[in-house]
Amino acid sequence: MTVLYFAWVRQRLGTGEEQIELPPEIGTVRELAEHLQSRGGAFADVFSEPKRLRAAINQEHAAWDASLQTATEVAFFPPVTGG
Amino acid sequence: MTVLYFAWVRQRLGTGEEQIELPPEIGTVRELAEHLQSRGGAFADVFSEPKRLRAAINQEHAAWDASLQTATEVAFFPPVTGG
Amino acid sequence: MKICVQREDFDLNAELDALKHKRPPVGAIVAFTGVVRASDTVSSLTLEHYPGMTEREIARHVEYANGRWPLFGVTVIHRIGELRPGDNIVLVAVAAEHRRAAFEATEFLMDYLKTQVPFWKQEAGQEKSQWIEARDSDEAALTRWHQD
Amino acid sequence: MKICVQREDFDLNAELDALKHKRPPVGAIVAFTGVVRASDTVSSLTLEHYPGMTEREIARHVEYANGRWPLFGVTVIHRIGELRPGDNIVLVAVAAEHRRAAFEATEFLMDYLKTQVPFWKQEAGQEKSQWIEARDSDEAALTRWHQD
Repeated sequence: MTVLYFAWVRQRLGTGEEQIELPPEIGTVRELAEHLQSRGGAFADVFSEPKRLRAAINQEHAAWDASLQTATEVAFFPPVTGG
Repeated sequence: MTVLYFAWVRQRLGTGEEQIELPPEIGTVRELAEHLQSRGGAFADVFSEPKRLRAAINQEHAAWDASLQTATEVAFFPPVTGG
Repeated sequence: MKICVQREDFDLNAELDALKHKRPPVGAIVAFTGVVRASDTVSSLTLEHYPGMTEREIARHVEYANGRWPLFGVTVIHRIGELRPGDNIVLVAVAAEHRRAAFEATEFLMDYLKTQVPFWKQEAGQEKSQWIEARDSDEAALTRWHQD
Repeated sequence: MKICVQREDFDLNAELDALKHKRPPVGAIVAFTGVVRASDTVSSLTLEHYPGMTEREIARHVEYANGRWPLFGVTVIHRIGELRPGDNIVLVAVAAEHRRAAFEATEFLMDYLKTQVPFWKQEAGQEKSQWIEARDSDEAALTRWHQD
């Protein structure tokens, strides 16, 4: 599965994209975020405040408890500020 | 006093502007309209339906019973259709 | 405030550029453009106006809008004379810091331009001309701007 | 519908001309232009986006707007990369027969562009850069579009 990071999430993690082999016990966006947080370092920082983050599954906005069953691409980013 | 006519009012009267010596008994827009209507012909036609007309005094919208006391320019025209 | 009643067309890029450089710094510009609708039966549209009153009425509504919303610049250009299908008729452009004020003021100015400013449209078809009738829905649109 | 995410500036005259010639015949075009605000402390603004999702999200909202209002044409152009004070950021232009639908759909699209489409702005000052925070008022603006 591809995981993408944007804006300050990308900057603080030092990467915009990675490939992840999803452990079988991870079924939702929240569980993936907790998994990433458990890596420590910048990941622990960024994912310690899920309220400041938004997520998308396959390029569509996704809630924190959305299922990853059909996910091939997941993204984490701050609330958007375009327009 | 200058009296101006616009759009179909001007077209049907065959004139866009005239100078009128106001008879002393005419004090309001309505009385002026009735005075013009009394001329007969196209004037009788146009001023027989005051609901289809609007008026201005000194280049400001005026109600039918507005006073002509300070009027130097009065205009009659249909409801506006610009924009 | 820039108010023009003119025969010539307008250049949207130039008008927006002029509004952009107002102080305080502009973040949002809303521009309404009215266009002569193409039609099988109408070959041209002629706009008549009441010189003097037209400009005064527009200025009055722009001043009111400036008092009601925090606007940084307003441009109103209304064309007169004979226009063809597809031609521009009117531009109302409003610059502000944020979009909401610019949207509301532009809509307000269009609603008053349609119902209060002395312009009249005459359509010419292949055989005859007719004056366009005022629309009740334009008059009704004003009620949303009435304040308590 | 025309949707572009691009580094280049846009030409308002050309975009409006393209919208004008849609069928059925257009009578009203509303164009919103967002501009980088001039400021003493900000020297540039950099726009990042999520390629692919951005275009999909915009298309989704334009399709919704097309279903809700009788629109004849919609153009959305959003710039990315580094922009300077006074530069255009975004154009949303909507063509319709009458003005009300065009105003509402333009405002609707801007409200969703601000809160749903994955763009992020970073301001660069003389010493440091910072990511712009989302505004609660933008989120709150969405409630007016919710239907029963």
